[in-house]
Amino acid sequence: MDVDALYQEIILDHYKNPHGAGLREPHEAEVHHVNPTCGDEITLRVHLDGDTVADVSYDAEGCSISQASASVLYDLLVGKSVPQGLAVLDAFSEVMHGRGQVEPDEEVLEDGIAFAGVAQFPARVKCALLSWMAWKDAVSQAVSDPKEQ
Amino acid sequence: MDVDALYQEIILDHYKNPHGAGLREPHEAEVHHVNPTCGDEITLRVHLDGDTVADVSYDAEGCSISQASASVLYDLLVGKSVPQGLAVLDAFSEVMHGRGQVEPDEEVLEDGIAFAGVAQFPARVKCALLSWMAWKDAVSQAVSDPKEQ
Amino acid sequence: MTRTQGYDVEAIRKDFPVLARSVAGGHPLVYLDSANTSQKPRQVVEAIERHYLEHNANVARAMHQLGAEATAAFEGGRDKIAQFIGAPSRDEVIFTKNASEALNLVARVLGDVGTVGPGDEIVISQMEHHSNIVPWQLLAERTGATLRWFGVTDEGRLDLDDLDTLVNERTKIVSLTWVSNMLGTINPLDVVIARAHQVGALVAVDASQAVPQIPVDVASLGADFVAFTGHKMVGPTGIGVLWGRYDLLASLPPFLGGGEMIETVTMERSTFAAPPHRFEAGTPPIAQAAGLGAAVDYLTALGMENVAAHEQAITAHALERLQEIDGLTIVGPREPVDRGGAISFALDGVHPHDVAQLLDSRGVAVRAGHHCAKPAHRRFGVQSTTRASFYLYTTEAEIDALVEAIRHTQRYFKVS
Amino acid sequence: MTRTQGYDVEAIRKDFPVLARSVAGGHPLVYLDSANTSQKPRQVVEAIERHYLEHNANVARAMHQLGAEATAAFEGGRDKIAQFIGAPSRDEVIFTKNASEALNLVARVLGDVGTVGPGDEIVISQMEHHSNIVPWQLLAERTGATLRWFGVTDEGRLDLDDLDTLVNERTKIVSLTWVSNMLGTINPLDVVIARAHQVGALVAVDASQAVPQIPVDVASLGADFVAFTGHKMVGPTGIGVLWGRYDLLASLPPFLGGGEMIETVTMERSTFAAPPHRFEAGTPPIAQAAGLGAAVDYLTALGMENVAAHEQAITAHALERLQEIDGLTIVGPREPVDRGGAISFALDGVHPHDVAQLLDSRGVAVRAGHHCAKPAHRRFGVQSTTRASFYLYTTEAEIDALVEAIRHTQRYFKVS
Ligand SMILES: Cc1ncc(COP(=O)(O)O)c(C=O)c1O
Ligand SMILES: Cc1ncc(COP(=O)(O)O)c(C=O)c1O
Repeated sequence: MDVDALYQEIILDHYKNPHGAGLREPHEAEVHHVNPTCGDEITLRVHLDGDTVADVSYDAEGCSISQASASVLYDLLVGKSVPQGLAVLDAFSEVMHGRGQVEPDEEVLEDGIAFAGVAQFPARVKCALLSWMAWKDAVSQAVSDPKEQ
Repeated sequence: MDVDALYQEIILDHYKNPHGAGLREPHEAEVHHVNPTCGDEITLRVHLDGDTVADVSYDAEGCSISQASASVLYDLLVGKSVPQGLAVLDAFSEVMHGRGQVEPDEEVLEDGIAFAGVAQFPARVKCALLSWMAWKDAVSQAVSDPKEQ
Repeated sequence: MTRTQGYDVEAIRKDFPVLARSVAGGHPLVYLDSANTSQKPRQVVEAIERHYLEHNANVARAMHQLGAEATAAFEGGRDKIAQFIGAPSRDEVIFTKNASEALNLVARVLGDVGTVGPGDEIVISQMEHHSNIVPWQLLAERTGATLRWFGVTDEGRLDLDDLDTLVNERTKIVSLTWVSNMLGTINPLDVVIARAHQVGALVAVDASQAVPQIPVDVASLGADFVAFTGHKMVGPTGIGVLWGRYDLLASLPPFLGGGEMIETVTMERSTFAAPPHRFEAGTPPIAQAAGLGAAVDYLTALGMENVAAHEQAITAHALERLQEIDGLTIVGPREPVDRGGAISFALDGVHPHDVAQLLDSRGVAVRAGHHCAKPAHRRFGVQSTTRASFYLYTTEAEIDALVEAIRHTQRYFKVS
Repeated sequence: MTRTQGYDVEAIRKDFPVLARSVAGGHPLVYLDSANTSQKPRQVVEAIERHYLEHNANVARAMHQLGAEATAAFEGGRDKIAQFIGAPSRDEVIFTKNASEALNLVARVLGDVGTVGPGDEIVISQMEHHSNIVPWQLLAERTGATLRWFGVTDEGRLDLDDLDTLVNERTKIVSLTWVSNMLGTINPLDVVIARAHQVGALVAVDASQAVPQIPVDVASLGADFVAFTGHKMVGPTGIGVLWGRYDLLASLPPFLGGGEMIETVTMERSTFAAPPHRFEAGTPPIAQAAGLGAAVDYLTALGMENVAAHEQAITAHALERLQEIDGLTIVGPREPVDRGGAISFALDGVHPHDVAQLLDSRGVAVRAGHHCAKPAHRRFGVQSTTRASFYLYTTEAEIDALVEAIRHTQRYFKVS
């Protein structure tokens, strides 16, 4: 396994300049997720406007893969409807669990296709999925309890 | 290891016709010992007359080795003084733990020399020692608390 | 004699080098103590050896290549076990050190979470292995709950006559063996599980003797917990399994605290990982999981239906042959119906210890004692028995050697 | 460079076949993750293999020849451990599944016996492994006792300034690591043990990183309990050790209930065997004890003084070389004084995960993360570190390869 497949230029760019980083108001749900193996953490907020993901804001500490993944998530999900966002999450997860056998769809995943290489490194898949699992959790909280802070 | 070394004629005789079996009065101490591995059990009473072992009575359930050993114990210890009895116990234990390398003294152990063969069967040493450990326990109770019971 | 189609016991025996051994006195080994622990095929031992010499590392937390290989071997063992027992999810498979720890884990965490208290009842049976008695006694003692139990019939079957009164609305936990390690009985778990769930009780099954012998599907069994142990199913020592329903496991607190089972730790407090890791504190039995995975592969290749049929055939032969011996009394079912491959017996005039010793002098390895089932022995008025137990490599010739050695024992002790 | 007289690391490496492996990309393996788990010499793996293929049986309860052989192997492992750690009696050596179970065992039984309650205090430290934190948190939670802890100095040493107030007449238990698996610090246990005993507290020592590295004599140490683990001392996974003072062990109730740990069992109640068996429920790690015995033989043949001296020399070399790297900060003592062979560090601009990944791409296996010591990381304001750890087979050339791979990482991530 070639480490260059993991550390694509796109990933390193997102790592150095993460999009959408920082915690912002307003938000309907906030979650805190941890990767227990390595300690990577993310606090992630979701703000919905009706059915639309109006904002995703986050404070993440972790490796290049987990940081870049949160940045790409921000790019991909903000502005989409919740069902659209969940479809993107499914597509991303499928590639991540594909052990390098699943061809990513650039139409859907845009910069996220750079993570195809991560799928060949099973130990890093959890890094790439950390922010996505947090987003899924936050969205389901926001949807089920829209008034709650 | 030859099983005939274990099942000496003397042992089988004591097994078939155990000496001193049954629980009798009077006694100053009664103990119950178990071999947890196989479940062999003995209830053993000691009656002291001053410093003399006036009686050892017992109810034992177990294999030929443990039963015969109690019978031989009865023969050897009744009538002896407590210190003499403890010396016999030491001699018997030494042979039992000798892995067949310790020559038993017939003057001291009489029929007990037949147990020399048991020492070659580590799993059976506990059988042979069950009644002896019970006796030691009972005597120490009787000596430390002579008025009780 | 019944033979399973295509089941070649002589070929199977070649996988178990120890079976070709001779023991003291030059007698070939006749190993009839498989309910105590099974022998291991070369394939299992080689999997362990290969793991240690080529792929050894710690799991999960190591992110180098060796760590990835070790994690794949360990988690691969979990996948194989999950599939072997029909677990709906791999995350329901918890590795413990043995079946005893698995049962204690259940008893401890149910105690910690307040499942039982004064007035509540825990139901077991008189034929349980000590490992499925003592944890519940200790739990009852700690919580003030009452321990009750199923009796055993004269034939050695679970006495279900008072099922509906014994398992009642006060019952919170029922823990029962699937196959008795002493009597050989296979219990009708379905009726007990149905009744227990009717009254809202949780059901734990001690499958230590079942998983090695019969096809097991935990999903259709319907119990809440199932415990078993690696070393009885051609796997290594040092590993056992607790299967539990996921939603139930997810609702329970941890048993042991430490590495691997946490989510986050501060000095003040900790949060815990999801099952199965929540219940696996510290470095797990890594090489043992790799070995157990190889054991599952071995059993699967033979086919558990074939293993069960062979066990059945050998047990039938043994029951028949043993009952030809005057003065021999089988304790437990005498018919090969709902019966596993362990036969305990008494021999008039010879203590079980002495029987086992004489058999050993002829190369025949059996167990003598209470087989960690003292209450079941007491039920039949015996302090101990001799037990012969069979497995996938046992031959009819070995049964015949057992019978011949018992007759020799009778002559030696002059009781026939 | 310092070299221990007659200690031939190249010859030693030949006993560890995995060290001759190459990993992905064809790089020779440079295994610097021994604090996580050690590699195993051929001698240990062969002892396990031989046990399974020639002597496998269950122990204690089996009275046939194979059973006697297995029992000799298992109890022989206990004898060897007892001698290796200077235990006054072999009956003080309890086999557990790992160090975590050993520490939890102590916490659980002290809880069951009422050693601590509301108002009582348990003292640990901020540099403990999670396995020596969580069991005490859970105990405090169950009993209402208060958990307190030693801090850590900026240098990474145990902060003993408030020893006399921290360990006071309310303190019932002190549990402390001997060698930190993250910082590498070797703690001055003697002063803590003296103070703890002065106030009547019990002392447990987590010797998981000590027993593999330095000569240990529990009798002169003077603690009440000592826990360690097989897989870090060239032994197998699936086995750990709890040593305890005999009179103390004899006064404690069992932890797990089941086979092997009983004296007698009725349905109503049970009585329990004497230590160590009281604390070993179920089939023990038999093959693992045989393997651990071989591990002890291996270490003894090398001489623990030599192992310690080698560790010391390698660590000194590594501390020196690593500090040559700009942007690398060692977390923990920087001088090879009272220091074990684990070095955790931060590299400016590169996350530890990414460091480990890059090193792995060069064949260098290290650990990245919190090393099951989150509070110690928090103490130093880092969420995770990269850790290189050494053992008896580590060479200076491997340290140099580590340094080169770190420089490569810096170039790759353009931070130098
Ligand atoms: C200091 C320390 N304590 C405890 C442990 C736990 O050991 P185990 O995982 O074998 O239970 C470890 C190793 O992981 C350790 O380094
Ligand atoms: C029915 C039954 N339950 C539980 C056990 C305990 O298994 P282990 O000793 O592996 O914990 C055994 C075997 O000894 C058994 O036969």
